Amino acid sequence: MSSVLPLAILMTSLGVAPVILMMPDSARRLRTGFNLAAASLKVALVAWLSYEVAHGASFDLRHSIAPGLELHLQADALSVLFLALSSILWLLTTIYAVGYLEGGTDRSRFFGFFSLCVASTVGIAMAGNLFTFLVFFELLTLATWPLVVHRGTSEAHRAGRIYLAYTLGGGLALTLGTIWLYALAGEVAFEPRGVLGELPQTAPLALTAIFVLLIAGVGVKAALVPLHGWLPLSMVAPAPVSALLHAVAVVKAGAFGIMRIVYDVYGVETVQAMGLAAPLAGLAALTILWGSFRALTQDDLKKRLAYSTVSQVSYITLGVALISPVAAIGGLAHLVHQGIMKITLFLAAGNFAEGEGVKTVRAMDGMGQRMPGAMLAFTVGALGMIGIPPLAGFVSKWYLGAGGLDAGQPMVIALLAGSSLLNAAYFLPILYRGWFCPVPEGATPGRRLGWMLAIPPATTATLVLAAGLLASAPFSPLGWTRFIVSLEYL
Amino acid sequence: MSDISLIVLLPLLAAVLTAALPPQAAAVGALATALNALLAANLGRQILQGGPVTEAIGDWAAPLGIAFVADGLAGVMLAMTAIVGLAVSLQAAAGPARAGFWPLWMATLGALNGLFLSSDLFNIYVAFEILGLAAVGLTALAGTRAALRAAFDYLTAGLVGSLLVLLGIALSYSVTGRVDMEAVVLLTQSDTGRIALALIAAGLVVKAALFPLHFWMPAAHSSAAPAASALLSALVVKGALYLVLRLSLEGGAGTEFLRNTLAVLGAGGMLWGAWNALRAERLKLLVAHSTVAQIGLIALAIGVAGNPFETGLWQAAALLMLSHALAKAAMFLAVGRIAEALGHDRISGLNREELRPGPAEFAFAIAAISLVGLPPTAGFIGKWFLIEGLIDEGGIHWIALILLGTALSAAYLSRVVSRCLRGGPHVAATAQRPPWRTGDVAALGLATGALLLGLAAALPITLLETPFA
Amino acid sequence: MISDFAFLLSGAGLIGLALFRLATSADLLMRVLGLNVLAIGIAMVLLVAARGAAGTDAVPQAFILTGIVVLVGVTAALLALAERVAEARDE
Amino acid sequence: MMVFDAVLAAACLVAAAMALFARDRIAAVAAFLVMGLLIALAWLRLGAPDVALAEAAIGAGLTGALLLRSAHRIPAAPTKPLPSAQWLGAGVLSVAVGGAIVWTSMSIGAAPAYPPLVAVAVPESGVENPVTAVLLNFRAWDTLLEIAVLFAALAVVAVVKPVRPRIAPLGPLMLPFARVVLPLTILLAGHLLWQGGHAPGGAFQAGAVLAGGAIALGLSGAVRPIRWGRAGLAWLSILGLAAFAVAALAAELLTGALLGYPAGAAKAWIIAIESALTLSIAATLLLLFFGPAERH
Repeated sequence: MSSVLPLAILMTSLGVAPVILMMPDSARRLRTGFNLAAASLKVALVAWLSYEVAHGASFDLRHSIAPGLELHLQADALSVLFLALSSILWLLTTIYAVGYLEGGTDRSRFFGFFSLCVASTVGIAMAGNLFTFLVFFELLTLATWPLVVHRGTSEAHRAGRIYLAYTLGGGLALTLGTIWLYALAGEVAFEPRGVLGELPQTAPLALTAIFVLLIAGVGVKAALVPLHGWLPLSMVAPAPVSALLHAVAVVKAGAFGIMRIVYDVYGVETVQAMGLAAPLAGLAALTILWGSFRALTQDDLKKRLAYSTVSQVSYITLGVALISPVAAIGGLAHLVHQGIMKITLFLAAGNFAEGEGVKTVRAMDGMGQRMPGAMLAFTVGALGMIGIPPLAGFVSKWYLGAGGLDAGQPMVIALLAGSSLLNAAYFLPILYRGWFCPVPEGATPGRRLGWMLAIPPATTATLVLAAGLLASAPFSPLGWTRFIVSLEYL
Repeated sequence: MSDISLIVLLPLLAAVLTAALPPQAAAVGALATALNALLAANLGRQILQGGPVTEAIGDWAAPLGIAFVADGLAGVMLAMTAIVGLAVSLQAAAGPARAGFWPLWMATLGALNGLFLSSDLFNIYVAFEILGLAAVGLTALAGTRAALRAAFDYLTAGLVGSLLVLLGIALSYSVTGRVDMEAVVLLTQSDTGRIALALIAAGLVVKAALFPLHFWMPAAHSSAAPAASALLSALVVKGALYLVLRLSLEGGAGTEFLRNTLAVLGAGGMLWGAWNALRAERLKLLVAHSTVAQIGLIALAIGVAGNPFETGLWQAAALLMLSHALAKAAMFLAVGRIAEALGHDRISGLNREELRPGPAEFAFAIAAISLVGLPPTAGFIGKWFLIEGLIDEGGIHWIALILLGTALSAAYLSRVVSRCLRGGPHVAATAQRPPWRTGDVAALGLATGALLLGLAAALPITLLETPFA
Repeated sequence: MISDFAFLLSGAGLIGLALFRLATSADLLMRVLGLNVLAIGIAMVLLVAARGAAGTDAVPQAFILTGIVVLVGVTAALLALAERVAEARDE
Repeated sequence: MMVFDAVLAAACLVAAAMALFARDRIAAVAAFLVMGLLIALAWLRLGAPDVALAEAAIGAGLTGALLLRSAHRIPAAPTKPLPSAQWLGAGVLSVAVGGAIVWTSMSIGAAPAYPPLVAVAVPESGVENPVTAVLLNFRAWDTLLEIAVLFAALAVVAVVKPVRPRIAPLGPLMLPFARVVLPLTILLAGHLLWQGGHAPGGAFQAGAVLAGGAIALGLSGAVRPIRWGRAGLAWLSILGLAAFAVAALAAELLTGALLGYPAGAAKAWIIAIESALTLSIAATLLLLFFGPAERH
């Protein structure tokens, strides 16, 4: 059983992708049924896996592909966190995407690559060593590209080119760093508190260079400034892509990579001792502020959300880089919290565009009357982002702030306060226009959206609320991250 | 009858049969390719189990006689030829019949098998002449003016190359008194011997289309018919590259001077080929220039291998050869199908409105992943071991060049793939996918093989690690 | 010995002449001629090397015989191609 | 004799230079033919009568005929003035390679490994002529591949489909000559083939003589080999490779070694293979000259 479950979780999307790709576009019912069945099965399997992991079971799947190179899938607490996030959101987004792409072209291709993306994310989550992580990380790059250019416009192709240049460039850095580390240390398995042994003493310079390469590699996907340029451009993709991939899969894969590198390859003590933590934290702080500033001036709704992503994802990096257990809890919890909040925002924004044709902040007037359900979900997400209690975002920010104090960095409080102010500054006007401005004259009533578009944002909004309210429950994201951190910091 | 005897003679007999019975040529050829694959697999199994297999022809011991040696490297090369051969035969057997294809392809197969197994330099020279002639015939098969001209230049260049090899062999005889593989290590021990070795290497550089002596190649590979291009690009140039690797292994540390040159030429080829591929306007030409770049990478890998007895870098080179063969053959077959469906192969016209992307485009994209060397392909594993070895040796500048080459290959291949991802407003609502053809199956099968080979890289690597005879 | 040396010089000279012609002529027929002269020069060098006290070594002689037959085959193919190239140019 | 050798060596060079640098193509081909004969003479002087015979029959004779056939069909390339750097580069390259060859060949190398081995092995080979023993026994695999080269060349020519040579009847004066030539060439070829076992000669020379005679007759218009037997020739041309390959495998069935002839029967095997090769080589060379297939 210990090797079958990870494989099953992987194959419920990796094995599904080629089948969907081969289906004719016209086989809508078959494709949708198959896709949703696989996604639901995956959620169930992940739930089972979480239960087992919480009770101390370990999972291992190894395949040697060359001497010294092993594909290794495993499931530790950190994996489960990311697995649960991506499998649940995959199910929801697939439902949404089926409704969203109704009548569009190339849907088999779309859903095939969509599954492939989730397969990569799942692989990243379960990667047991750096090599396996790299394999799925690169697969994610390739699988997302067709989705970015899905609309086929020249703008989409331009965004696709830039996306590919950034991510493949980052991939090269990550590859080089990985090979270098393998050359120095042999196989680099992910183990709590790092696997480098005596190397930090014997080869500090090389390890520093490798750290820079690895972080640069994953930093592209995590949209760390100055490697974030692809993210706002990629917003030309259809809404479900923006939602799942650019709020969850891709950027989270980057953030997750930073966690793995800091926690399970180098170990927090080594990162601290080598003086690498402070620059990383500084970079995260810079990204948080820069993203928020840029978000302020965006009129395009999705672009504003994209810059907000740039900013928010770095909360995770900050939590990791502060080298304090409390901050780590905040960062890890934010991995989940930011995911559910941002996907809520994107799905709602997608509904505004689909239902009323509204794509800019300026056109949001009266949205509370025009689409109350979507507006409500959007509001929950936005308030969560700002950090209003008792929503999910508040919990992460609280722990991050406390962690800053714990790490002896009171500046973090100032940073969080500043960032929250900026968050408020770019979200509140949208909420104000939506709820308090009248519906503009001559606005034609939009089309009614089906349940497939309405249910997913409602669900995720509920999750945002629940993650905040029930934060102290053992299976809440917060509870789970405490469990993880107890393993990383002893 | 031993597997070795059969694997060298079966294709030659099939060549005779296909020439004698044109109506049955496709059936005979396909059968021979299938048998060849079985023999190659069985030989590989024997090598894995019992180490290298040798056979003295006519029971005459070398150097007077000629010995066949099937070691791990030869086994991998035979398997590579067999796999690519299967796919190409499948495509050719199902495609429009071209008189003359089968005898030429069978002769190519026989020459390659003989070349990989032979341990005698003069014998290898003769095998090269069969290979060179058959390859030229495959080029000329297209029958167009460009193809004929390219075939003439190809034959001229190939003959210059093989005559340089022959000259080197003559001098090798003059210096060491013999021409079997044992002579190679003796050659590395004197200045005069090194001249002989350098002449052989120079000839092979021409035959392998290594920069800057690749001038004849893009025209030949891009003007031939798809099945022929696949054979030329995937297998024929590998014959010369294989011998370069073999000489470097046999010569050991003494071939340092050649390897250094090889690495520099390889790096040059990698960049020059990539640059031309970036600017190519026709798909076939892009793929042909990409071959120049990939050959450069392989030559670089052979060149930086240091003393082959001390490092495993040469295995990376062999792995890259294997991966390139599968991926490039897949790519040429796919390009053939794309051009057939669209009626042209202009890159700018790939996103045409009347047709939606089909399986051939998909095969191209998968093959591109292998060629760029992204995980989990065999190309990636090859590059991994190459870079890991270079880190150990401190060859940072080579790593930088390899990464640059990788980035460039991603750039020129994504030019095509992005147009294959056409959709949305560029495609008419009524546009149809081109129907499946056997050629698509062959291309897709090879491309998938190249992709999955990375997951099974342990097999070729174990084979390569079999000690030499 | 002196005879051998003369023939060696002759062989090397044939190779040099042929290479020079190949590098400077674009004429298809001249290229074919040049390649043939090059091969003959190589054979001459090999034959001189095969000379020994007990006569001429038989193995290199066999090599040259093989080489001559190979060369006539390649020459025939080259000329056939050259004729067709010329024909295609006329069309 | 030394002076003669030196003059001969120099004459080869002069003829080669004339062939390579002549303005007129026919003159160039003629010079090439002369060079071939001089080379054959030189190789006789170097103690290699087998090779000399082959060079005279194939290198000078057949190649010369092929070149004559093509000389008019391949138009001269317009002579563009080349940059002087190219002349200089070509000169430097030629001198460097030539010098390297002389230097390498002059240095004392290891003694050839083959003569003692050949001396021991010839009595077991079934033939007395060591060159034939090497070609058809010790290194018969080289020879088999060489036949495959001819096969491949023919396959290329079949793909390319050049124009058929024009046949110019030579008139009544030549007819008696032609009537003599055919039986004579067959006789000579048979003699060469048989002689190859113990003295210079063998399948290649014999095949070339046969082909040469047939080409001469064909061009004179006396016989029209193309009319009466292209199909037969085609079968004959692939017979050699087929027979050789089958024999190689059959020998392995009998003795366990590829191309290992059964003890005592080596001579019979070699003669049988050689006979097949002679006919096949003659047919192949003939088809290479006349073109293997009609153009459509």
